Amino acid sequence: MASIELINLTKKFGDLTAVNDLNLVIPDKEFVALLGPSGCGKTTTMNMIAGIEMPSEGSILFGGEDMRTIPANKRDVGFVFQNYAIFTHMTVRKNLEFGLKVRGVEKSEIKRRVQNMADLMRLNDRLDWRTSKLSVNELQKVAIGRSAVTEPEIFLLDEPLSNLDAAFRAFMRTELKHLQHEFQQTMVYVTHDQIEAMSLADRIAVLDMGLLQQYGTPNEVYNKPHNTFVANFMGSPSMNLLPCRLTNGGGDHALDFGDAGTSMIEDGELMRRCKLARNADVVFGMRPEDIDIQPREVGRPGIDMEVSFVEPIGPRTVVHLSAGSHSIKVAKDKQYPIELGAKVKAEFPKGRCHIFDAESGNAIGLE
Amino acid sequence: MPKPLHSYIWRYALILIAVGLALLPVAWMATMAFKPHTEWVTSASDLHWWPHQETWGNFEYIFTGQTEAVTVSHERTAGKPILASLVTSLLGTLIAVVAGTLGAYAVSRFKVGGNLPLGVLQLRLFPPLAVMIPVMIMWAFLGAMDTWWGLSLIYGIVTLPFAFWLMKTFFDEVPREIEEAALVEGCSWFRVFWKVTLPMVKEALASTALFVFILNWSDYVIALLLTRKEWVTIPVYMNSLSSAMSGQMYGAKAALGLIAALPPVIFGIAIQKYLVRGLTFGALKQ
Amino acid sequence: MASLELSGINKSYGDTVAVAEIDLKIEDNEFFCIFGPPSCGKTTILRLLLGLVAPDTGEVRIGGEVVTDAPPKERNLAMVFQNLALFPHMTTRQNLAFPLTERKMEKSEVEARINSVAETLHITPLLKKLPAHLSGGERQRVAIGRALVRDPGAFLMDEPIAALDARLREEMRVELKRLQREQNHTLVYVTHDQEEAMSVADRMAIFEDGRIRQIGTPTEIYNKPNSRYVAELIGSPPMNFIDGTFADGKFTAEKENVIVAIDGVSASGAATLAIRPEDIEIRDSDQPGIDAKVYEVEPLGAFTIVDIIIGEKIVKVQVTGQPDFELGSGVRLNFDPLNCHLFDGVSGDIIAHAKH
Amino acid sequence: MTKKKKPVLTTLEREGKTLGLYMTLPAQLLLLFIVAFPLCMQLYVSLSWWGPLDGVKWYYAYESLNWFGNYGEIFSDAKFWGSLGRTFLIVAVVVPVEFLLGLGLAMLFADKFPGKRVFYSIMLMPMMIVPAVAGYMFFMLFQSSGPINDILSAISGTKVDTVWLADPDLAMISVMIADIWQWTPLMFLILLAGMVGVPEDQIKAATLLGANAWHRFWRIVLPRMKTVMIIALVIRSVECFKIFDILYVMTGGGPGVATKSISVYILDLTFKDLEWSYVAAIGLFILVALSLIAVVGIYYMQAAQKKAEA
Amino acid sequence: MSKKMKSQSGITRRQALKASAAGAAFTAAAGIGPRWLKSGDAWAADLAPGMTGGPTGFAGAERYQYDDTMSEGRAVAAARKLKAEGKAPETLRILMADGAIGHFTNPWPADGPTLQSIWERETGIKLEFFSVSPQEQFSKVIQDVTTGSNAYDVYTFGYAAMGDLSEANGIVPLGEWMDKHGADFADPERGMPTPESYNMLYKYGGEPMSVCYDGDAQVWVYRKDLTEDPVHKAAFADKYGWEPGPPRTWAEADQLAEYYTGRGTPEMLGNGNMMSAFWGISTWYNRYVSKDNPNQFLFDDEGNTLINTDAGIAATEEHIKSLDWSDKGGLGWQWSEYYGAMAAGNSFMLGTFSNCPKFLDTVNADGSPGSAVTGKLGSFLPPGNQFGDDLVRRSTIYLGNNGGVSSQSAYQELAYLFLQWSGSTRIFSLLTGNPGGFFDPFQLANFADPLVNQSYHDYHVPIIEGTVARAVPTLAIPGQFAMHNTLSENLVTAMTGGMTAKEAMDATAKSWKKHLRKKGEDKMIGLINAAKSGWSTVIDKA
Repeated sequence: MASIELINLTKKFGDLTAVNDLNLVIPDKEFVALLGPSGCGKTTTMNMIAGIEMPSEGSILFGGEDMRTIPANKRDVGFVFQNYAIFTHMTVRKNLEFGLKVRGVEKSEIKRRVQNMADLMRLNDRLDWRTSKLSVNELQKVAIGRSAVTEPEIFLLDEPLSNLDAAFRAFMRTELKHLQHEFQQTMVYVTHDQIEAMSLADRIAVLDMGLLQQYGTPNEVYNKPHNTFVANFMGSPSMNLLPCRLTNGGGDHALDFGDAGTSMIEDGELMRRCKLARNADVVFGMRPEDIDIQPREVGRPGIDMEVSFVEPIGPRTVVHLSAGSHSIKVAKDKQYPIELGAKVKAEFPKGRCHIFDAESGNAIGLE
Repeated sequence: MPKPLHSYIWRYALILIAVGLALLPVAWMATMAFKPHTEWVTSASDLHWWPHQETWGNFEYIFTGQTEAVTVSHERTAGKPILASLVTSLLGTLIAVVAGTLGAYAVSRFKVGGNLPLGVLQLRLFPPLAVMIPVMIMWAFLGAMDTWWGLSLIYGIVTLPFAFWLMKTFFDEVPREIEEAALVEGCSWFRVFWKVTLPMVKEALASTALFVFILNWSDYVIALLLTRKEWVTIPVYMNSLSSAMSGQMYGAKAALGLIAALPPVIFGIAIQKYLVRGLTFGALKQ
Repeated sequence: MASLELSGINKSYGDTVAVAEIDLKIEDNEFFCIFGPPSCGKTTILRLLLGLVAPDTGEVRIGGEVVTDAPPKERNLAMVFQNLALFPHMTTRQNLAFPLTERKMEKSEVEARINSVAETLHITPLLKKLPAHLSGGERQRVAIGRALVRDPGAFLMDEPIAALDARLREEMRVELKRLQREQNHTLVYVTHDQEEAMSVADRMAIFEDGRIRQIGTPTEIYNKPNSRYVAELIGSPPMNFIDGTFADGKFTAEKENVIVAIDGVSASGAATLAIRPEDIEIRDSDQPGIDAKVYEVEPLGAFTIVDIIIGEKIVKVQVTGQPDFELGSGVRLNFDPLNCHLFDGVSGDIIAHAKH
Repeated sequence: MTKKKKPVLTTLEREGKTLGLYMTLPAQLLLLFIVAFPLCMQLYVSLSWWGPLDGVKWYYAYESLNWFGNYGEIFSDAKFWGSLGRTFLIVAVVVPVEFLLGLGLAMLFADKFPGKRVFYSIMLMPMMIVPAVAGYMFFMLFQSSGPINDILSAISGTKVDTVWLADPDLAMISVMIADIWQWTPLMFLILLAGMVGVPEDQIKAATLLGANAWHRFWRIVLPRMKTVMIIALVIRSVECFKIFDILYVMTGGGPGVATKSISVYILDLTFKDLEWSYVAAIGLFILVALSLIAVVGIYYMQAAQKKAEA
Repeated sequence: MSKKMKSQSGITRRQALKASAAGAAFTAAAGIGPRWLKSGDAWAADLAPGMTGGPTGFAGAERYQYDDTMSEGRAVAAARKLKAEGKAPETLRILMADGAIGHFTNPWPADGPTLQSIWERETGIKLEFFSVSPQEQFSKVIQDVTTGSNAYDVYTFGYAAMGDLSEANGIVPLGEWMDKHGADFADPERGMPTPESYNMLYKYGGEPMSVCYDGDAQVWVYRKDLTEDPVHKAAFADKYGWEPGPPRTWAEADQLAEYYTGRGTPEMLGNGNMMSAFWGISTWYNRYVSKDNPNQFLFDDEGNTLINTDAGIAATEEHIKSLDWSDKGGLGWQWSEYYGAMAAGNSFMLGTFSNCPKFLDTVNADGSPGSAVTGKLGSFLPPGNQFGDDLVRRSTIYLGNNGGVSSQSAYQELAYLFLQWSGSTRIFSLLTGNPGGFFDPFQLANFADPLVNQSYHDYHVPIIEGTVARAVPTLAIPGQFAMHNTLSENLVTAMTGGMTAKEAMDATAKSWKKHLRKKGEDKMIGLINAAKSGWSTVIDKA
């Protein structure tokens, strides 16, 4: 059993609080991603799980057992560093053997395991090379193999794919996910790239300034962001967030976008949530791929805007619309024929709008 | 990974011993510098670790040649040797740093100078005494013997390797793009060196100068060979302080030793972080 | 503004070839992008244009005039380096003033220009600060300001926004594009991020080991890659390739039991079928199509990538929205011949483009 | 087409090369000034019996030409080989001891602890003392009624008044102690830099793979410090071979020839025996020997480097 | 066997030396003319009738005054003439051993003028003294010669260095000026007793090259009180069969040394002789030269070394053996520390420069004893060896101080005149008596002078005379400095167990042969044999 529980975990460096009262349960055999911008405390959290850093407050349990007194080298945890931390003065074989040798594993067992790992990682003909001659991709494989060979119950990865070239990164994402399913290890994966988090993780913990913003499955975090930070951080291009005021012209609520005019609300779910809003200043959120570009007709819920920029990015085209001080992005698939300056109406998607309290940034009316 | 408590105690004990041993000789000289003439040599039984009556007599002696304790006739006071040490060290440093910096930049940036780097390093390999005869003859021939410029020139040459290699490592760390950015704006190479690269390594230049100054200030053998009377430096003068008549003038020499030891220690600690790079000719950076 | 032209250019350092047989003409006011993996000669091109490095053979023309051996000053080009190369010991104002003072421009003119550039790039409050006290984005804007301030013939930029974080990169590339369009400068932009290249470039050149593999507009290159190398490079998630043979109008790959008929193609022999993940259609297991199993599912919010195994080959399929597939379940794939490209199995050159 | 031709340079690059040559001029001149002319003079003088007391200028040395008489004499000069042997003895004892003490201290200072900066500065201080002054310090310490005997008496309880500097063996030991005191900090400084230079991540990786403190040191830190150790030993040995200041001030090479190093021997030949031509010969002999060792050393280091990369 | 020097209660070795030299304040202010130089000829009135110059202001001053017919008078007159002709410098620069400058700057007798003031008032030419320690004296002169820095007009150096400096053209011949100005150095009544001793101390290669300032014959002093002590008398007599007293042979001297080692409170050492590097050579020479009748030379007439014969090896073994009865720490001492040990009562006997009693057997101004041995000293002629009923007693003249004129000086004649004035018998007698410096009497006039007797004590002066008559020169050929260094280094190495006596002597001999070869063998042999004439031939009766 290798579930990981973080209870009121806090870490202070002088007066900087890197991790602030983090409570998280990583169930056994699950692949959890710690996602957030640089400096949000994700690596510090991982270091504390690994035992490299000591928590200022709170505790860490592995399968219910408190890890406070157990040093890093006794926690039986696999760890892959962003820059691989390969022992450059040793050959590939010696790197793979290191973990087993220091634990005093018996010679023949070491030979067997290393051979299996070399086959799995297709590193057989590289075993006796000096690591300084390996390519970046091969270094990555040795780094993972070196930890995997000790067959730890828990595997921690610190942005392992960020230095790889695009093609190999996509391949490795699939392989990593598949390895995790096969070996059924509890995996914690630190990254700042929301695409990697979405594609790999069973659950994503979004962190910012040391605080847990949201913890849920990729789709939950993507579809039901708890606040403007998560909304903005997930998705590429990011969600459009338009600050506006709730006005209840004639009983029903309407969204007043100031210099971009006001727009009625037809969507029942959105209306329900707007009623729960405590104060009038809100932030209205729409995903770029959910927005429809329609000709300007009166009565349709949306904002009259003008095309300010077009970005063709192969499989998709990102159309930039602007009105007054507001500007939004709309993602269309394939080549979307539209001229610069065209006057259009951005139509609000049914049932896929988000509303946040302007002051606290928290979502309004989520179950 | 917090260490168990007992290893802290062990660590502190050993460090305190090491620090004690490092300070003992300096402490003994410092206390001796303030001991009056009578306490210089005491019988072995009651050694005066601390001067019973502190006195500035020793300092007074080396600067004026007179003090109530010792009246041995003495040719000159310590004032001139201190001036000699200062002048020759500073000038030597100037020569080494200027020649070293220019050479280092040329080699680092333009890959010219062929044998210069190795040639300069080889200079450091030989015991000064092995090459001193011809230099002594040449210095006599040029009338440079016992002159401030003669000694400064040799100091400049002997510490050139340090200045050269130290500055080369600093220049290697300056990103090429910054210089190319200036070139693109039409700067001539020298203006790039003068207005862009040099200001960026100002602090390193100062540290190199201090490092070279310490080396010149600490020299004994070259000054012993190339000076006679006028421009004798502190170490040479200090060694001549003991005379047959007065025997070892412990107090006076200790006072002078203290004065000689202060500048290098102060400067040394100031440039602590460049010491490794300096002493290994840039082979190793902290 | 000026057009830039490199004709018959070769440059090598000792026996390592930096760039070879370069013939490139960048039109006036064009946002031209140079794209390729790290160390494929991109930066050498810029240094050749700037005059920091001389070509072994060939000529460099700016605005039609030969400048092959002219010093950088006479070429009136401005460069923004990858590490921005701001003068660390000078304030922002001094950094901006440097190009002007070097040209002996008199005081009042220098002040005027600095203030106008600071205005357009919103860096007026930063004029007194040293580079070390600026954020990544601010430093980047000051570097651009330094290039803008003397109104050069053309701009050269070497991966200027590579060091910024994702969000800021997306905004900065749009701002760069807008700035180029408003000031209508000729801009040569080097990057190894293919999304960035496609979003900003009017035209782009794909480089491999010092040679140009293809020149064209982003959509041209995306839709009609002239070789397997270019196809692999452009597009995220990357294009799928299936090796097999092509004979009398039909492509067959036994292991993956893929058979696709492409009419109007007469080639025969080893060939590689290539199809973009978004062009593959997944059908239920009872429908006609290539028999396959679901290997992995990567939900990405706006769309989902489904990794499908046919034979031992993994094919990535992009599906909009957030469908869920049961791992290992059987499906059928449909390769629409109109969406398939065909490359020569050996040379990797294009045989036939998809006709959609 | 790919014959090895000179790279084509822009005018800018050519200007750079010429400026570069001018900038190396001062350093080249200084090098020439100290190396070229004096070495020729030294060779010329070393082939004769010329001495300062012959009443003629050095360029008349040809009057007493004896070709390789001086060099022949070196091989039969017991005092020369005696002092050379003594110098190597000092290097052979002092450098390893300084190395071990330095390594021990470096291990003590490896991780952070309160007060580290202060102790670190104090530990560096001995190296910065003017060597002649350090020599005088230990001259005072080793007096028969001096503090060292006082400490030893306190420790041993019995009255210790050994005469350190007048006894041949004890004089040698006291000179070594002085040198060790002054130069152990150099070893400490370099080895600590080497130890700290080991990438942080590799140590963490080793820990997470289960390595305890000993494993970490023995398998990660120590192997990576090999080059640093070689640098420290080479630099210290070269400098130690030139030992003069401390030794000359403490014992002047005495008692008798007990602590006479090669440098002191050359100085006595220069000032006491005034045999300048013989000194010139010895000087050249040492230059050639050291250069050979250096060339072999550098060749070996490069070979090791290539082997490491292959 | 390192018998420790017990520091006696209270006063240290340093204080003892200072106390003994209390009478002579070594003034520090060398180099600037004394402030009390009287203007005009006020002092002239005090001169005896007919005298033109000399000291005034104390009883008996007239003995040292002179007129134009005397050596000093002629020198002063000539100096004044040169000054009038503008051929004299503002200041005459003199390099002198640090322990001798006091002769010129220390007023003696107390109420008399200093010699420097006498010269300056009579000639109007200032004197500037540059001090140097005896070990570095020769190197300093040579450096000035070889580097041509022309820092001094007058050099002082050991008489043995005349050869080196003449060959190096560092000093100029003085014969011509001596005749022109009539110096009284070789005057048989007042100056040098025999032409041989004159040649030895003033000439090189037949040409007078310097003026002798210092006799430096090694004279023995001993603790007379201890030999007259009845307890010691009896104990010594029944052990050795003869009454303790001045030893006649080296064997007797060693017996005394052996007996007195460890006696007395605090325990003293029998052999107080100088054994250290540079200074210890004279002690070895003293043992060696009396190993044959009439003399044990250093080289035979064909230039073969004799020091490594059985006689030389025996002398060296005895020299090493004598270390058992001396202070082991002494190997690092200079001459003043040996004096200090004797003054503190830690040594039984000491064979050193003849000025020893001048510093040790003194009385403070307030009548208290100057040192622990005041009034307890006696001296004796050099011990020797018996050959049948001949007793060969030999001492050596080692180091010493001669004045020479620098060949680079622009005022050579004037520099010579200063040497003639200060080296002539009258002024030199006043000079050598002066406890401010360590120059020793050697001229006949000095021995007869009452003031000299007062400083040197009447029991010591006749012994000095006898010793000078029995003294022999040490190596005085070009290259002597290097040859002496080799001898000194090998002796100390042998004494500290680094070599046996035979190995030490063989090594020294080999090195000396090499030096001869380098300098030209036959020329050197000629010089060595010529110098043999200067060796004493006095034979005493057993």
